[in-house]
Amino acid sequence: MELEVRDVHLHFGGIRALNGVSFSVRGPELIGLIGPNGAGKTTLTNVISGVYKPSQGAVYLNGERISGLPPYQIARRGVGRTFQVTRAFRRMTVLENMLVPAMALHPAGRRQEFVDRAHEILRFLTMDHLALEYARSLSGGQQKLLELGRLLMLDPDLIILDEPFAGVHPKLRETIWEFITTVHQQGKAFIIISHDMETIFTLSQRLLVLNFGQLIADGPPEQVKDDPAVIEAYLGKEE
Amino acid sequence: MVEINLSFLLRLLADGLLIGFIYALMAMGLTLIFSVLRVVSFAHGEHYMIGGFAAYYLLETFTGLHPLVAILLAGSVTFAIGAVFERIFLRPLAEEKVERPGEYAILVTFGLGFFLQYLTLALIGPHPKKAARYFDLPAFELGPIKATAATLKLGTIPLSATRLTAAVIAVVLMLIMLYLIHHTWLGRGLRAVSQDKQAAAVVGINPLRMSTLAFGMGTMLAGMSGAALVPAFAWVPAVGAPAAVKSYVIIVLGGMGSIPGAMLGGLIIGVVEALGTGLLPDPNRAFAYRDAYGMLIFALVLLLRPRGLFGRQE
Amino acid sequence: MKRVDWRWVLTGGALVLALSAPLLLSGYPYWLHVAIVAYFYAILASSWSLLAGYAGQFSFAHMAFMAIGAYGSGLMGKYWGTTPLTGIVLSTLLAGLVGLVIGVLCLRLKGAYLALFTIAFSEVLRLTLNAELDITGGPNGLDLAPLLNTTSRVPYYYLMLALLLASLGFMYWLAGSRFGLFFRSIREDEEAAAAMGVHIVRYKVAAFVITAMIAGLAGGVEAHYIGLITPNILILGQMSIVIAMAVIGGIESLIGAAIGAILIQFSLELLRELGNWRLVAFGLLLMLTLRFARNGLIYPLIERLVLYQARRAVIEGREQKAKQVGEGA
Amino acid sequence: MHRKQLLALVAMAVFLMLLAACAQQAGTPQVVRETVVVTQEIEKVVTQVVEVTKEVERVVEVTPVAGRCAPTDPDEVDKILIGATGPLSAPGSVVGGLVMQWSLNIAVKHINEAGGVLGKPVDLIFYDTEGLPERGTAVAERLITQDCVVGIVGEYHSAVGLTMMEVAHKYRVPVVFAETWNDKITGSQYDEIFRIAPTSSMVAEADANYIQDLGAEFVVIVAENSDYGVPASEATKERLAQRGIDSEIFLAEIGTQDWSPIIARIQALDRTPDVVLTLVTGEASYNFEQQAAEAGLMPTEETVCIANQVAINSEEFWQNVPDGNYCVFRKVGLVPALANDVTRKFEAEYRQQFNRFPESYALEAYDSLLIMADAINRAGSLDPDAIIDALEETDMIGAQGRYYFPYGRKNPVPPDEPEWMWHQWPDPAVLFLQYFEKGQSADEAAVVWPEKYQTHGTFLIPYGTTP
Repeated sequence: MELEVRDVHLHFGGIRALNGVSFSVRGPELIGLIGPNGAGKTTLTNVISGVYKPSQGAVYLNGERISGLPPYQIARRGVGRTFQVTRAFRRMTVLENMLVPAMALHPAGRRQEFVDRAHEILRFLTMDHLALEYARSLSGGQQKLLELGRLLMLDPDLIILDEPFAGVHPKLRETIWEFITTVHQQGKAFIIISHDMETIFTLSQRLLVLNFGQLIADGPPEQVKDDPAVIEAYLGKEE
Repeated sequence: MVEINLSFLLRLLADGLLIGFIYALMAMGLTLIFSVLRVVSFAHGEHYMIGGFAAYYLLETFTGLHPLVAILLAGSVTFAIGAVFERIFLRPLAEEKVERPGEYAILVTFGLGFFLQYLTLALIGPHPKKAARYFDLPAFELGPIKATAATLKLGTIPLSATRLTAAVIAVVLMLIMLYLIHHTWLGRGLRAVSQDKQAAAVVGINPLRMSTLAFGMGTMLAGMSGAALVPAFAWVPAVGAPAAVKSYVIIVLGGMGSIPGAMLGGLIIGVVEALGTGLLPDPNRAFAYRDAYGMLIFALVLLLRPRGLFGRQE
Repeated sequence: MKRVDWRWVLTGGALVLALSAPLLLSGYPYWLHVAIVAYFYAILASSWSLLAGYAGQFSFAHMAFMAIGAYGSGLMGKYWGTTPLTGIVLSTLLAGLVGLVIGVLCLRLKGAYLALFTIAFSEVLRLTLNAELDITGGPNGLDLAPLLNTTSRVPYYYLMLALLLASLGFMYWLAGSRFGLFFRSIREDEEAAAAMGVHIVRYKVAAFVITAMIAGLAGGVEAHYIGLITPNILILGQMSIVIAMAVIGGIESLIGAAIGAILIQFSLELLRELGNWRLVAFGLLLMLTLRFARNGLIYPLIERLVLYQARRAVIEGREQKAKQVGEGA
Repeated sequence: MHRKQLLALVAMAVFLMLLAACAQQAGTPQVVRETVVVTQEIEKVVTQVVEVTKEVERVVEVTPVAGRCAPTDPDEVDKILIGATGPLSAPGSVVGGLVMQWSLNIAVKHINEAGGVLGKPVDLIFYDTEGLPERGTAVAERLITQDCVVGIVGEYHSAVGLTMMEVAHKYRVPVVFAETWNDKITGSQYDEIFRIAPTSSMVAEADANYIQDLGAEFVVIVAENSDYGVPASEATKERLAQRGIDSEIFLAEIGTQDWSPIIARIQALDRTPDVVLTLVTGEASYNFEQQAAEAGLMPTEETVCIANQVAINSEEFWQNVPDGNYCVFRKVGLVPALANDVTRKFEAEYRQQFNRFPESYALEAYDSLLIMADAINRAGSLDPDAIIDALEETDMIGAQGRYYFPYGRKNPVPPDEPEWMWHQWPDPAVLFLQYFEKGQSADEAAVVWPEKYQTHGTFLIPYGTTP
């Protein structure tokens, strides 16, 4: 898996949300994406997953240009994502939620195989007993897990998680942490957006820092931690 | 053959503008509701219809009642209907207790319209009613300007007194509304809720009360448009539907939730309809498709610029 | 002990009742007619509930697709001399084609915008049918040749019942397939569905095309049965009746909407003496249903009667699984 | 598994049903005929064994469709059931239907006060047809096969009448239409169909004659785009052309509110019309007339206003068209000078109950039931053939004058008469009246046409003058 973001700009009217962002992901890296509020993190996610088309620049996946493709095509090519606010299909059962990506990905596949696989993943997420419940009756944390489960059914090479730890019970945080590390060990790349500095610095192998739509740092956590540009972005310039 | 000359064009324009002011007033109510509740009321035409009947029956029952008072009272009647309906049926929406708020709002207001129309029909029957002219024009002649009780004639352009009155009432009401919205505590509350419900609640505005008020005021404006027009058109329970459809066209054109948009949109639709009907070569087709001109604009706006002329980016 | 499976008993009972209705109603051709019209509305209400309840597309153009089916077939018969059967087949395809166009145009429209756009489409179609009277007969309506060479109602009854069952069967199959799954995921969250790899454009448009074809087919058959179609069928009031049927029956249940339509059609006929008051009551019922019974009035009954055992099985299965999990830990 | 079985079951049922539908189709006519004979036989065996052979013969000869359930023997019933229809909800003309329903109820009261029909009270079943042709089919079917009525009266809309008459013909049930003008209704020459309203052609002829007598050269016809307005405007235009009078038609949708663009177009024509003829009904006609008056199109010194016949309801007219003074309007049915005792009795009752002027269709609806009752009385039976025979021999005084049907089964329509003269009352009078003082009632309005009934000795009271 190789993702390359090449000089991406995005303007909304007069606002420059992204301003020449370039980086690449090679192989199963575990990347943290941080930056102050309004830095463009979610926007960047939306560009990679195809929700927005960059005004300039492009995104390549395994050498193929994917920017400009509709989101579902990008998803099928192996980029999975979650949303900042949980977006489970609320009035569908947990199992049905899980079947959506699988059936979208394999039009000719057999339903029973997907059901078996879904149960397997649900067991892994310790929520197999909820398979026939409606998603809306799950707790917020369970819905978050469900979203991760859906991602596994899609079986992407690159997983982008938008704030996976925000507002989550400590016990659930552990489960999510475990999920990320386990799945990462199975050979998937991650880009994780988080405000939780401590977690993200411990978890990720590489950090990307965005500020005002520009990438101001890219490197291992310990190096980024001491980067003056990053400190300035977070603490503000001292006059 | 119709000769297209300047005076014919001016006449179409005048007709269109006159009716456009009334369209605008009605659409203003709809857009006010939308801006605060994020709901398009599909019962708007029925409030308009009820406003007209209320004014008619008030004037019938209390002889000597001033027409302007009747309009205000008719507005209060529809305000009450709107507020009660909002309280019972839309409150769960404001409290975010409804699963799919958009669809629920469409269907429940649609049901209200259906209910009100047939209720009126069952109660007062189908016979057309019409209030007497609110104000007779003083008869005078001044060069090319000539007035009789029913008509003001500017050269070759006749303006009906009832419509002129309705247009003036519409303009005055719109100005009052603009003042209310921009210069009073109430207006600030409404605007705050329309922009950010949570933020408004934090600064001590009760968004639920504002929703009720906004819906009531929206239906009140519809009712007052009806009351202003009941001397101009024969009034029957089905009178609301075409008027409502025009309001929908106008708010989409002007941008949902935008008050200046509704005002300008009303005038544009009035003029487009008048010009379309006046200028298309085959008179019968021109007239038969009259409601379609607005619809065409509407479809184009929805497809090309969904937020309308003044709408906010959603 | 083997329990009686109420699902089979009820389905079987309803089928036997429906099949034997012409015998039971043999002295009452009028009620047979009401039944035919009720089935027609049942097809419309259930296909609308597929579009609105399943796929989340609150379109007000359903009667317009129906009218395209009816007028299409009538006009082809009038100008090209097609037989009613050919006409119905072709106009069903035509309705699907128009559904495709409307579906594509409506891709970006949601909620009230979609409702307003489809109202506008339906109104423009009505105005056109009214205005082009040299072609369509205008408000006088368009005469259509009878579909079946018979003076009896019975064949039409079976035809419409067959159509209802076939379309319900087809829609249930569809709802149980990937189509249903994707329709619902789009209804719930379009963006999330796209992120899960669902081709939302294709399935949204498919929802329009499929339901438009079902409505068009029903319209064609109904129009050839009545022998006349007028643009008045397109007034908003008619569409609101279909919507009310679906809502009262249960907007997210195909069978609920169909049964709702049949019951409402019969009760509107039974209460005809009440004149407009019955519509007043009907409007009130619609509002109260929406407010206090979001799943409609019929569907919860079906659920209680028919799905009781299914749910029972689910609960038992769940308890067992919970036990296993407990033992595992 | 269950799902698949269910689907298979449904598929099988569908297949069987389609098969049944096709099989039924092939064998239908014979089946129906047999059914009729059998049911009739059973009925008759129970009551009157002797009648059987005769009854069966008749059935085979005429072969009406099974389902008609009205008894033919008046001794079997304790009341005489008669069906009636009219529009009571939109898109129908609700006013028309309501007025007809009121009038029919008065007719029932009067008939029963006078001893009923064949010594039994009359009972009326009135259904709403909504102005929808398909409703006409359904409602006629319900009256005939469900409620077992012996005859049907009333109806307002021609489009509905056209579908109802097919059902009545199918089941052989006599109908007296009160207010449907379409030529084709009696033009069908069905045994069962009678009409006391004028035909469109008769009305168009009268309009053209009056306009000719006014000396007009150019006429604007404003018509509603409906089963009434379109054929009426075309028929009038054709007849005006025969008389060398130019005319132009403007069509508008039923219920139009704002007429200003069409009025602007009429006023922008290169000729000023001598007459504007309004072939628009209901509130839309009032809207047009008032707006035309405000815009100075009509009535003026140059242009005669011919308002729609609904203007006869003077109270409603003056409320809705306050500036419509000097408008002429057509009145169909009764010449005021010829009002008789029946008219006066009905009118008194109607005014007392509803505080309204009885429109022509009120009188027509009232009379349609009187005629039906009279025919059943004379037939002495509820047998449709006997009733039809009796209807053909009608000669009675109703609220609108003397009724008779010159042409029918015994006396076919001669080739030089139009075919719609079949079972058609030939004498519905078409008058033109004119308001000449604001607030005038229809009784006070001047009769201006035809010449022999003129009250003020003129075809038109000139605009702005007092006679």
